[in-house]
Amino acid sequence: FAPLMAERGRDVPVQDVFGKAGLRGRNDDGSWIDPRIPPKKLAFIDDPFDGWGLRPHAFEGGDTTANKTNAVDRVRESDKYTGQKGVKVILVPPLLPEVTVIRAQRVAQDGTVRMEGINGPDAEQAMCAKVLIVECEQIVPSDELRAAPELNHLPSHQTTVIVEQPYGGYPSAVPNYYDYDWDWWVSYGRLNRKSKEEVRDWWTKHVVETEDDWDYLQRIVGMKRLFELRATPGYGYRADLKRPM
Amino acid sequence: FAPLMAERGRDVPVQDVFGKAGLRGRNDDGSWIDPRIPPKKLAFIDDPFDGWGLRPHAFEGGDTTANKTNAVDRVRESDKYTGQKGVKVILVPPLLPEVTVIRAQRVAQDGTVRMEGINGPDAEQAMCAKVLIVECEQIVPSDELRAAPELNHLPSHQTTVIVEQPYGGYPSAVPNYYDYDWDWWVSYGRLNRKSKEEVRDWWTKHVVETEDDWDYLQRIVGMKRLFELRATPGYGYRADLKRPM
Amino acid sequence: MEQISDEAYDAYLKERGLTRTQYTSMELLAVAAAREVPDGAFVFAGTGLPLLASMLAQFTVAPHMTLIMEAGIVGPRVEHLPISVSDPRGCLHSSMVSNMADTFGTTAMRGYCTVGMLGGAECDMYGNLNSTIIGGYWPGGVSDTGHGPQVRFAGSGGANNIASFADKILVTMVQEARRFPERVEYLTSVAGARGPREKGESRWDYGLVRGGEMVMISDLCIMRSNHETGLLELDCVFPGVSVADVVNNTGWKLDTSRSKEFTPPTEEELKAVRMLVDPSRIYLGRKSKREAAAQQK
Amino acid sequence: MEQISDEAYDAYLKERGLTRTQYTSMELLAVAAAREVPDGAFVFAGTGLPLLASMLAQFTVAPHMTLIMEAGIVGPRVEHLPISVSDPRGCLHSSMVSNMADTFGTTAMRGYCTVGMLGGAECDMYGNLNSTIIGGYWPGGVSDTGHGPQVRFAGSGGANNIASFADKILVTMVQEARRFPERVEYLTSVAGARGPREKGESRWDYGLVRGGEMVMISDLCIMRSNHETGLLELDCVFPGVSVADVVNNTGWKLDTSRSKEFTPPTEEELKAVRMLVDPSRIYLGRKSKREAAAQQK
Repeated sequence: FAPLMAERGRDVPVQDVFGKAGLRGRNDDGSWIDPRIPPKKLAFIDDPFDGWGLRPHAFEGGDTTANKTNAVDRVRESDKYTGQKGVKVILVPPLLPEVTVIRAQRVAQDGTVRMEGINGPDAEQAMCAKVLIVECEQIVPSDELRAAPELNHLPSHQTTVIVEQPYGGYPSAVPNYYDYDWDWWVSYGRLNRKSKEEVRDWWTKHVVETEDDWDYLQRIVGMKRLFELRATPGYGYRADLKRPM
Repeated sequence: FAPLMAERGRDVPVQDVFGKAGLRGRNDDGSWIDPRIPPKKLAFIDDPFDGWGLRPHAFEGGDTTANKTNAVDRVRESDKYTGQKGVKVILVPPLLPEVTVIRAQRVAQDGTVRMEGINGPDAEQAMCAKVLIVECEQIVPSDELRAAPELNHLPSHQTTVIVEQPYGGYPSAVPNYYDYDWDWWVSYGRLNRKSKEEVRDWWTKHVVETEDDWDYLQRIVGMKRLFELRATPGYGYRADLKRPM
Repeated sequence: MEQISDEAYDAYLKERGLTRTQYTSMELLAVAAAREVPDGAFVFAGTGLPLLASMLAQFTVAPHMTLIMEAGIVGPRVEHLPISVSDPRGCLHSSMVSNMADTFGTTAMRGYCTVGMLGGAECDMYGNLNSTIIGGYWPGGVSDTGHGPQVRFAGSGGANNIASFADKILVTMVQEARRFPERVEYLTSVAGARGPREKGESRWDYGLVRGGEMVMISDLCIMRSNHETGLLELDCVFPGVSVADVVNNTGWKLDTSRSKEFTPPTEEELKAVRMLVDPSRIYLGRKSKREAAAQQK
Repeated sequence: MEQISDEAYDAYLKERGLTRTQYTSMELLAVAAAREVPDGAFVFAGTGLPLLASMLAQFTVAPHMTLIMEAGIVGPRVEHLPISVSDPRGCLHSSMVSNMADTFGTTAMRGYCTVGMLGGAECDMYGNLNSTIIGGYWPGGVSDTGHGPQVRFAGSGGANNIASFADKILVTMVQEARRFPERVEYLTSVAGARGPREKGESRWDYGLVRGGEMVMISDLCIMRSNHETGLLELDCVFPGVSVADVVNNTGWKLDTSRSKEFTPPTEEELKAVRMLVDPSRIYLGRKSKREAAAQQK
């Protein structure tokens, strides 16, 4: 829990899509109406520790944080959310997705996952899922990733399915392997401002008329372009990638 | 927060050392009695999500977790802790230590910290402190650790003081550098069952009469022993270390 | 900066049709925002103009600042301008790359989020930002009006969190009266005071323990939040803009009594933003709607 | 196992004064505990006998189990017996080494803690464990009695969490009547049913949503928790031990009506625990108090 009202998306969270659709909570028999949707969007409670832990904290001699503002005394005067004066805490239910799909550079044969570069929310999203599908550039022997287990992000048992799909992240970037295809994104952005016919033609050529990912990469993208995107050692991306607007 | 009553040390936490000593909470002027000791040991609340998220979860078709027992319906019948029937949640205040001391293999000149092998609670303990002292085997150029930032555990700004102290973890182990000194621990264990005189002599010789850490390592431990403890590549510890009882 | 020769800069200027002293709207915004970054700050920046301005600050007024991106990046030494928070260019030579949960839950909560750099589609008199929708929240199928929003934007992303955690919030926007209403239609991020304290509508009343200092850098002017009233007030107008221009493009009765002059971008600032931050002019090459409209006339 | 030659094993036996069929108390405990591990289990083990038994299980009845240690280790392939949770031997070739918070907060909470292996200083009729103190909690300076505890143990460590999260708990202890009281003096870990359900004193009443299946493996016998009453009952006695021996060393009225025979350790099991798990006999070489006392007589 966070002793700040920061995780709201909106400061008073009035919009509840699932609630409006009647998908929250339990049926009469006690089962969840939808076992993937939590009973509430969130909950407010009075902070049982009265703002303890807010940084900068009232250490004797001051705190070493960079933040300087601390209006906890003002917050303590407010009775918003719960009707009681004092610091409030917001509680958020855990996510329980049925399926998570992530991409990693390397996955071991036993399912151990190692991600390189930015991983954002990927490890957390992966662990909470019922089924985890991991796409990767390369399946490697388990010993390769088990030689330095502290560098791994997910243990073997978490992975349900491994999909080996080199260049499968194209046209996005996969750190240390290849960069995003700048030209693709620019042209795709422009495409979406064109006529319906042109958009339809594009989708026909790129998706309908390609047999599979390999056919798409081979015929539409081409090996030359794929190799132009290979990451520059020491950068993780293609340092000299041209990015014209 | 955890929807289990697991973080208690005791299932009904009746022992409150700080509380007994009168160190919790606020003075009349609103300041904390002790700014390092939280106002409560912990707090119980009624789970606003009624056990949502407990694994194995009631997905349609079942969950993929290894755990099979789920007695949430029995828990829901109980009114322990809060007087209300339902699943309870325990909230624990954050730790706010004034000083944390950790050991890492390498720290960069800018304060960036990378730990190898087991790090247990070290990163969390480090980040919450007001002052962080990092002991290390070696101070290295910042570029060395910044070349692969996803392998680092603490950003540079978190570190207050760096202490370069090779073999400073002796007689404990520092993964990939050296193993623990088995013989030292066995003899230390035996020492503590000996007479007061023998214990006093040991402390005099090892601590009082040694000038500093270097003197201790040089004269009492000896380079030969230190080199016997060097980690075996691929193991992180000394694979052929003799460990007689 | 020393490493960039006059020859290289002159060639760049010639190729792009620029001069050493004239500047575009984007360049002006970047320079004005960068100047607001205190040295030593921990700057949470989104991509686009916020990132551009933070990088410029690092090369000019705030060499000791730490750039933080919500994907988990702390303190990078960027060489090539990232175009999103997941661009691998963003983590080059950073001190740590952790994850999104730790960036807000640990780095920001712990006390290392002093400046937030944000954008928005609407900004109101109390510094509330809307980056979610215009014209009703619900899609047509379930809305009471029978139709969906006119525009749906990308949403908060990390903006709400950054606005909640930071001591000081810098916002860059293109200024038009309809984008600067008295009250935003949808409150995505509480960047400023939120509302009047005497009515119990301030950010503190709603539980935010930090912040309240907001600076709006539009393409016309700079506004600052008044610490007493919480309202955004005119701080200075940009060269070539009149106070009346600003008032006409503001949807509330703007206090202009403390308006000052703005020091135009220096040659050094322009050289840095052009040669060190965005040499490909990925963002600098963009024209504001006002510029585009002016060009068409 | 195949890789260990008869010659090597014979040499080991000779050097240590052991035989292929006879076994020590520690070896018996390790074998009996290992047999209780279901294949495919996720086993949280503390160091000492619990770790020894888990490793043996991996080499015998549960080749597909995953060993987890609270310091953050998941699924190691241990070659050298670790002597503590922070021994680097414990993480050799593991699938992941994360940290302590994630091990309980993510791995165990997520549903990957099926078997817990614990020890204790006291165990009561409902399977509650005390590994904290004997003789009063408070130190002499602040206690009501004016004196501190007789013994202060290492405390819970991860034991309370493991006991709370696991489906099945295995506990190994040396059995004496004073260590098996009706009620533990201090409740460190709720390994079993905790108390009678009809009085609202069960583990579920106190909020634990998993577990309730406890197996006590002492140096005299095996006890199991009765699913109806929650009480530990005699399951089998070890070779050379009588039911009366067990009853005399139990502080409550033990139900012995369902007592069965125990199959002694096989030669294969003994070879595995000796040659693969603890060849240096770091733990196997220890004598229980009972053995030590018997030797002195």
